[in-house]
Amino acid sequence: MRYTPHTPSDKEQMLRAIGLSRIEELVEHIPAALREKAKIALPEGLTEVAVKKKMVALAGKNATAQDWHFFLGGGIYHHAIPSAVDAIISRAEFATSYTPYQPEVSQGTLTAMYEFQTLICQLTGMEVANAGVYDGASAAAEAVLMARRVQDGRRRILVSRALHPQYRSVIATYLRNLHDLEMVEIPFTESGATDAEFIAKAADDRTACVVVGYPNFFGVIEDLAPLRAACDRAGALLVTVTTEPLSLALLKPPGDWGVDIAVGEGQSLGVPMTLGGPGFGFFAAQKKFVRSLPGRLVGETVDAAGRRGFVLTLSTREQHIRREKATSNICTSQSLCALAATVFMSILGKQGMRRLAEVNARRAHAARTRLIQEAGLAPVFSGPFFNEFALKVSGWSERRGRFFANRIVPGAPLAEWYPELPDALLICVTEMNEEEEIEQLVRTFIAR
Amino acid sequence: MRYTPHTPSDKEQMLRAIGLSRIEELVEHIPAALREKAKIALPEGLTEVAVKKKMVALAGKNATAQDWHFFLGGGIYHHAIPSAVDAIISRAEFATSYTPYQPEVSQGTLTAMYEFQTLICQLTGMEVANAGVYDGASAAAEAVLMARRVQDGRRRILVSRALHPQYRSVIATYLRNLHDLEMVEIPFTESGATDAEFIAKAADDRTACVVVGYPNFFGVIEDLAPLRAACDRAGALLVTVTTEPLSLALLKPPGDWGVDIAVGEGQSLGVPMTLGGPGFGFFAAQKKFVRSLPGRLVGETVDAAGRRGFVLTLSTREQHIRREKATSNICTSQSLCALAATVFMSILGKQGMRRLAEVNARRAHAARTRLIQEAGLAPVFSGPFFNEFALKVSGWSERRGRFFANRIVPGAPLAEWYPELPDALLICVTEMNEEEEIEQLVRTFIAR
Amino acid sequence: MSERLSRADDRRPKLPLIFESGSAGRSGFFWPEEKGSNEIPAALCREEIPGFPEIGELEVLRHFTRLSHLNFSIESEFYPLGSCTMKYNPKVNEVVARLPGFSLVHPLAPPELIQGALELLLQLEKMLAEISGMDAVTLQPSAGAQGELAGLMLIRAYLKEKGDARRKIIVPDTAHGTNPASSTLCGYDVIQVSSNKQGVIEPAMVEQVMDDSVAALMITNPNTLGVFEKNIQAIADVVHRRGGLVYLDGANLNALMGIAKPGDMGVDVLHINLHKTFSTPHGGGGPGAGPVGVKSFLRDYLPVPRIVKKGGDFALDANQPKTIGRVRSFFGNFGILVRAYTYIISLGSDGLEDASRMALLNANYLKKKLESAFHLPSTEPCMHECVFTDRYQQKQGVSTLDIAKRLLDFGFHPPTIYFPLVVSGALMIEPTETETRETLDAFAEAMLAISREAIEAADFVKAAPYTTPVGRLDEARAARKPQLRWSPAGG
Amino acid sequence: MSERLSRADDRRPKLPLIFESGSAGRSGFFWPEEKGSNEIPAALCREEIPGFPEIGELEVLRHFTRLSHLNFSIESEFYPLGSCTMKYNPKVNEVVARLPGFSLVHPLAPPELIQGALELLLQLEKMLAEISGMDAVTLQPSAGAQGELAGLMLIRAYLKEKGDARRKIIVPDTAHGTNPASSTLCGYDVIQVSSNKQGVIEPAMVEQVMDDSVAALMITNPNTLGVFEKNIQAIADVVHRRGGLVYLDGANLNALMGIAKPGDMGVDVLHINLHKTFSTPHGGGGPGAGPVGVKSFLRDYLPVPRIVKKGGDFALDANQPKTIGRVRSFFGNFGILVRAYTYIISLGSDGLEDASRMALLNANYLKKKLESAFHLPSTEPCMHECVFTDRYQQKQGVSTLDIAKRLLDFGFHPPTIYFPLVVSGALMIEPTETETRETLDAFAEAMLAISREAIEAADFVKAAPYTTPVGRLDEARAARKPQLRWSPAGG
Ligand SMILES: Cc1ncc(COP(=O)(O)O)c(C=O)c1O
Ligand SMILES: Cc1ncc(COP(=O)(O)O)c(C=O)c1O
Repeated sequence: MRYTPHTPSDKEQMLRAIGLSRIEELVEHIPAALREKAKIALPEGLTEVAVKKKMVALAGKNATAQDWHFFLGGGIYHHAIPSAVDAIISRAEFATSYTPYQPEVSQGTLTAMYEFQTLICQLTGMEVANAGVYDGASAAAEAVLMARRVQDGRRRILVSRALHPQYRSVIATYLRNLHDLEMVEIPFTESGATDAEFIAKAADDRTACVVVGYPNFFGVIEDLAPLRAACDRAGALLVTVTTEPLSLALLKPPGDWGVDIAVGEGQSLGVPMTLGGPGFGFFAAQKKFVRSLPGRLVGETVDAAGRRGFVLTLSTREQHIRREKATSNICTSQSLCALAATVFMSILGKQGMRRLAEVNARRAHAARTRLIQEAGLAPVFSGPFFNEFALKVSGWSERRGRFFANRIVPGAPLAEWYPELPDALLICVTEMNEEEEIEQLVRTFIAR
Repeated sequence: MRYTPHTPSDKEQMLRAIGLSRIEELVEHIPAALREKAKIALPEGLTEVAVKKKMVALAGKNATAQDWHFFLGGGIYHHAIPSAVDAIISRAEFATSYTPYQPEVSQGTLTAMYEFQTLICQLTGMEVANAGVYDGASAAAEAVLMARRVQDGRRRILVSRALHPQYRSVIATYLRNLHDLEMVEIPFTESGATDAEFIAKAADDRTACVVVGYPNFFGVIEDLAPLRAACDRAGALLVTVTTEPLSLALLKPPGDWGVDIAVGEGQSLGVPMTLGGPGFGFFAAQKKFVRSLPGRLVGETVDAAGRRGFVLTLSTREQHIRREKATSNICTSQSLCALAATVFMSILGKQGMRRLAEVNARRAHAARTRLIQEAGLAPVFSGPFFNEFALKVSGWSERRGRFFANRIVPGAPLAEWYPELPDALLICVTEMNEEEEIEQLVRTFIAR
Repeated sequence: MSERLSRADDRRPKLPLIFESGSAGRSGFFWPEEKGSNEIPAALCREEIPGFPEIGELEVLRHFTRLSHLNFSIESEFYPLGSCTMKYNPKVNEVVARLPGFSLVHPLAPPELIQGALELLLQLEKMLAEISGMDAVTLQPSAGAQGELAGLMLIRAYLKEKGDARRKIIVPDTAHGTNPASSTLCGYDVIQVSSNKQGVIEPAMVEQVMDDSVAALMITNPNTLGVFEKNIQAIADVVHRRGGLVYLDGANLNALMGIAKPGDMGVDVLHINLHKTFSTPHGGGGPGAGPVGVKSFLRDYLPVPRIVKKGGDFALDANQPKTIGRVRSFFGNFGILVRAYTYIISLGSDGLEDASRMALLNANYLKKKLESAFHLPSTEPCMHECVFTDRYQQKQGVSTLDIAKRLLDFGFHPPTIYFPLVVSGALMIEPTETETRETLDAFAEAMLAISREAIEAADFVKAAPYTTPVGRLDEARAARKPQLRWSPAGG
Repeated sequence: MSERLSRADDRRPKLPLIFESGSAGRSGFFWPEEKGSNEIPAALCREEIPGFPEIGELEVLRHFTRLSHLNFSIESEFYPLGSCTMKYNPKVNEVVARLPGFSLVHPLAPPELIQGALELLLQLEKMLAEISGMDAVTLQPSAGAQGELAGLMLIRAYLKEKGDARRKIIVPDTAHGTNPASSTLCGYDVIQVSSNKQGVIEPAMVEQVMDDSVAALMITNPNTLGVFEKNIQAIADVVHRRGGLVYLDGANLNALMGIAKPGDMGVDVLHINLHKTFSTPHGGGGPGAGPVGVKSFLRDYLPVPRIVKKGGDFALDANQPKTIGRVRSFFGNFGILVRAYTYIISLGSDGLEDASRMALLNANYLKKKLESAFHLPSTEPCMHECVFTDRYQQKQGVSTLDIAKRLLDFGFHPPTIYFPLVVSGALMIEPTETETRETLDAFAEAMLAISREAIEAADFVKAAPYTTPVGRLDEARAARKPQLRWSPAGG
């Protein structure tokens, strides 16, 4: 393919206008030594037909949720997405516009971002939210960095071991080079919850914040009351990280627990799994922190005629103005995915979000009960959960073959991240896992 | 699913406004006897997820051009369609608007229709074209009816036996009830072309028109000169029907042959095969017949400010004005498919259309030669062809199994429509049939 | 963004036609030259197509995207076009119809390779029969009008078979133009029967014109005034007694689902517009689909091939001696049939019954809101649509056309205007069931505002619209010297 | 159709927010109630979400369709936003990215079930390495800025390993804001080096600030004036001689494909913005992707997991002792990577080389057309973009902002304005290679018309735009008392 519209005569006329005769003259000011080595050793271009064929073949080598029974969560969730969502985000006016630097011709994007910020505030129960960041992991890291900003002098970060392991490693990566910061891991109890007593002891006046998953990586819903209390005593901020925001349509939202910064991954709200990206990170906080927020913020204002309009605002926080003093380096974010979530939440609305969350919880609870009672699997944790849970599955490496033969992926082994949990499988059940699938899952576990 | 937005309180308020208390009161004026039997015995509604799953399963039971090697033409062709085409026709502004009765808010559709009419004129070499009709078959029937209108008194229609058999039967169906019309079949010669001598004899002053395929159903390109001459002598109109309009980017267009009415099926110009529909019929003619044309016509005009605009015009031909005296009964047509063709022809343009036609012709000719020379198949006809041709394949019913096992459908047996051609297979080769496919086709024929 | 009013301060370029832009030799399509040659004699070949577009892919997309911004559509505006049932066209239908298993299927593939398609078609026939109360259905017709033609052909073939060739079709004066047009196309003479002051057909009137030269009566129910023909059974009896058949124009089936089945009204043949009642998109004028349903005595006359189930397999049966033959190629507008099928299983019996009831609720609600300011020609209870006239506004010289054009400035698509013909200055409003109470309220307010404007500023209304890409266009000029194609000459 | 200027004759309703329409209890989602119950303690649960939308599917579609009409976008307008490379985003990429085999794949599925995805990722790493002249690539970073951060972390880890912890990064004054911001985020102090009058960095200047406390120099090439840093190799030598590394901001790679490889310029680390050079859509602000390429000596420090080929199979290797760790979850923005991969195989080596050359041709052509009326701060030859200023127009008090706003009335998106910061009143124009000569001509005419308007009617220009849905918005007010969310109170 070629997407360059230049005909030979176009080129010739344009060159003549510039005062040149050959295209190569455009690059002759570049050192010859560089130009000589610049040829690209890749195959020639293909027709669109050949491209599609090649890509269909590649795609065909992946197991999809359409042909397989996935009981996989762990930060990425397979949920119902109304076709209307893709219809909207496919519209060129949204998909092929840039970050809305010219508000007069970007009210579509800006209005949607303002609606997004509002929806995130409502979902999390927080006072302010930005227009989104890269993903849940970087959102968690940004939250820690923000805690450091607003809590200056405090150099200690307590992070729950029950927080998504990839998020913990991203936080660690972000902190590693900020020599002055120390990251302390909080253990979890046999309920699968973060150890509140440990926090009570460890949190002190050097502690900037405490970071926990809500629900956490094991699917367990943390009781945030004792954590909030411990943070209050220590003057530390409480940060929650949610990887399954659908749960917040059912669970007491972070804001109601008095959380200071509530962040998470938004993929589960209308974005296909897509091997884990793109999704988007959401970032909400208490109003008093607004000027320390990372990322973009859209605010309401008016034009000379008094018409309501929306603009990017408080940008003095941002890199393009503040440069090295910015609250974050983020520029291009994940707008279109945030738009997908905005459309998704708008369609489901108050009742639909609640219903979908209820269906997830009930179906997951019923499945766990069956796996324990009928397949005799032992629970790993005792804490309350939303739509995922860990069960003991011994000899997974021998058994997995049988499951895959039935096109079932029953869960994700926790051992990779938790050597202390060698036989644990993290199992997720959503509304997309039908009766029969769960039946099959149970039967396959029984048949050993 | 439900697409009705009414909440219980909406219903209540609305009923109150109307002065009713129950929905059923809205229908109480309808005879009870009818209402009692009105319940619909169908399953309950499904979620969008369940619907998609069910439809994916149904779709999975069909052999597609993606997984199979089709060498099928016969009126429906598998061609490259730039993704941009679907991107445009998916836009709600085009897909969910009605026939443009209010031109001030339909200039998008009307302008595109005007461009479509122009493209059809250019492609066929004719002077005027309408905005499209249902399909190639009804276009052929409408052409015959139009010939009858402009040739009144003449009651005889000569139709080539080499015209698409389904089109012939549709013409027959349309004519059957117009008692005064007689349809005479013109035989074809061993070249696969329509018998010009027969026409020379049969065409007389009772003959309204002569209808031939161009190219015809056997893929053969008719030499229209003798037909034109015969028609001139008899004062009959010459009507061509094209099922593969891509060929007109390479072949001498009907207009250049002096054809009076040129119609055909447009599917091959940017519309997926979709089991044969929807596509669209195109309908072009000489200018002098413009007021006898069936279907919609878009014309250029201006508004009070002198701005160019487009409107449906000459509608006194149409049913909504003329009622029983209309030139046709057509109302809803196939606009969106005509739009697809407009986008398709715009993207390919002058060079692309020519290139694609050339590729089809060359590939088909090369394939035919190999099948004859390497697989030893005998040609059925000797006439020139574009991208499909008939070859002798004996014992098809025994052999088909082997082909299907290799996911090859080598062609369509002609016997169903032509008992006189018991062993003939109509084979179509387009740009979508790659080197390897043709290789496989040849090998499978050899392996007997 | 859309091109709107051109004003001094508005310097956005006028939209050129695709023929008016581009550069010689440009194309958006890339395909390597094919080796070899073709053996087509030069005498049969042409040069490159003169005047054809020479533009790139991005330019094409921009052109048509900008054009799209000049349209009103269901997804951006309320579109209460009477008799057209502009309901929401569900997105999931579009996704499903694009599955390769439906879109990349060839009609000449042997039946064993298209079992899924045949299963869908046979099931859809059954579903439509159940909803309409008929015994058998053909899915071949491309739209309602072709369905009418096919239906009349069935009647003709049946009567002929009985050796009772008849020459006439009775068509009410309220009928859609396609009814008489289809009758003529089928070789029949049309006799018009007038509706009464309420727009309803009375058995007595039919009695007068019904004789044994009449093949059938074509009736629309609810009729084009949105009124249920309550005498339909009595009327059917009249027709049947004289050996005629009853054809129902099913364009308004959206008013009847789960409320009354045409099959129970004495109807022998009907067509259904899937692009109305069954939510397939109108596409700016199609494609749609016009399946025809019949009572069992007409089954043998249906177009071929018929889809049949043999054991577990689906097959095609073209061997129907009495068939009228084909009315179109292949299987009809399959892609549209897939959408309608998807819609029906999505809603299910409960959803379909709800849809018709909400369609009635919306129409009656709007009727109530508007009757204070607009004249109602019929006081009969309305079904899914209601018809008003411009009688009151005419006092100020403001016509239905003016009202329609002014509505555009309020961001609403106008109702169907000047139809049915029996109502002078008709404004035919069909809100459909997928609209909200708030939208209906806003539309009613607009209509009332216009009726006030008609009194306070008639001339202002008569010069509308003001906010559209172009103003009222000179249709007379367009028809006088038709300019039907672009040509380099210009114009 | 779009909502534009509100005028007396324009009665189209203002667009409400999704929170301002709807009806209590309405939803566009349907799912039967699930039997059973959940065992979550009531104390951990909430009520339905207060204030959440209650609207139906059609209303939602109408709302966002109308919103879409308020945007400029590549597919409806020319969008010459400097440094952003707003080239055509091919439709085929969108189709491919939506294949179930890519979109319905779970990142925690075992490697044997995602071989196609891993193959694509490994191949894309190789392709990007070849195009940029680097030895190894990571695809994890979500965008350019995260790529910068990752790249600096690699440098830091490498130096640390060598026991040579350094504290500073040299950043030119022409650099994009993300460069200094990323440096700080990585724990470095930023020292700014100024470009010369031509906007170019001179080795001598780097010499002055380069010492063994400097970890690296971040340089953009072509720089943000669209000028090729011809001394880059000499500069790299200076940095290397003092034990520092060279980081290249690859945002402008679209100027270099097949022309010069950063890997040959002495660059040790770079990032690439796939949403610029590799045509993935900007989406109104992402998602994008910012892969990082390195020379072999930095390979061991790349984020984990690495994709490796073992025999015929693709596998994940997280066992990299020297790795900086993860910079984000899972595999990065896979859906974007699929689009970029599709773009690269579509164009191929020949197409990519052509793309960069045509990007240069378009930029130089525009530069030529505009230099008579607009001030050029740098006379160096330009690459893929050129920077002008408002110096001439300032004489009439017309600023870059005014010119930008007035361009909107001509139907063009403005260039990037007031960046780079070193150029006062910068107008940074990047046409990209996918635009036609005719479009460039029309844009140039608009710019020249505005420069004439600036002389003849400065105030008129300063009050622009006139044709947009809203006029200039009060940004000060927005920042003074931030209203960042809708609330029932209203606001
Ligand atoms: C009452 C009535 N009958 C028949 C038709 C014709 O149907 P179609 O447009 O599908 O051919 C219509 C369409 O507007 C109609 O409203
Ligand atoms: C020169 C330059 N560097 C870095 C960036 C940041 O890249 P991203 O927006 O992908 O984070 C940009 C984006 O505008 C840029 O233009």
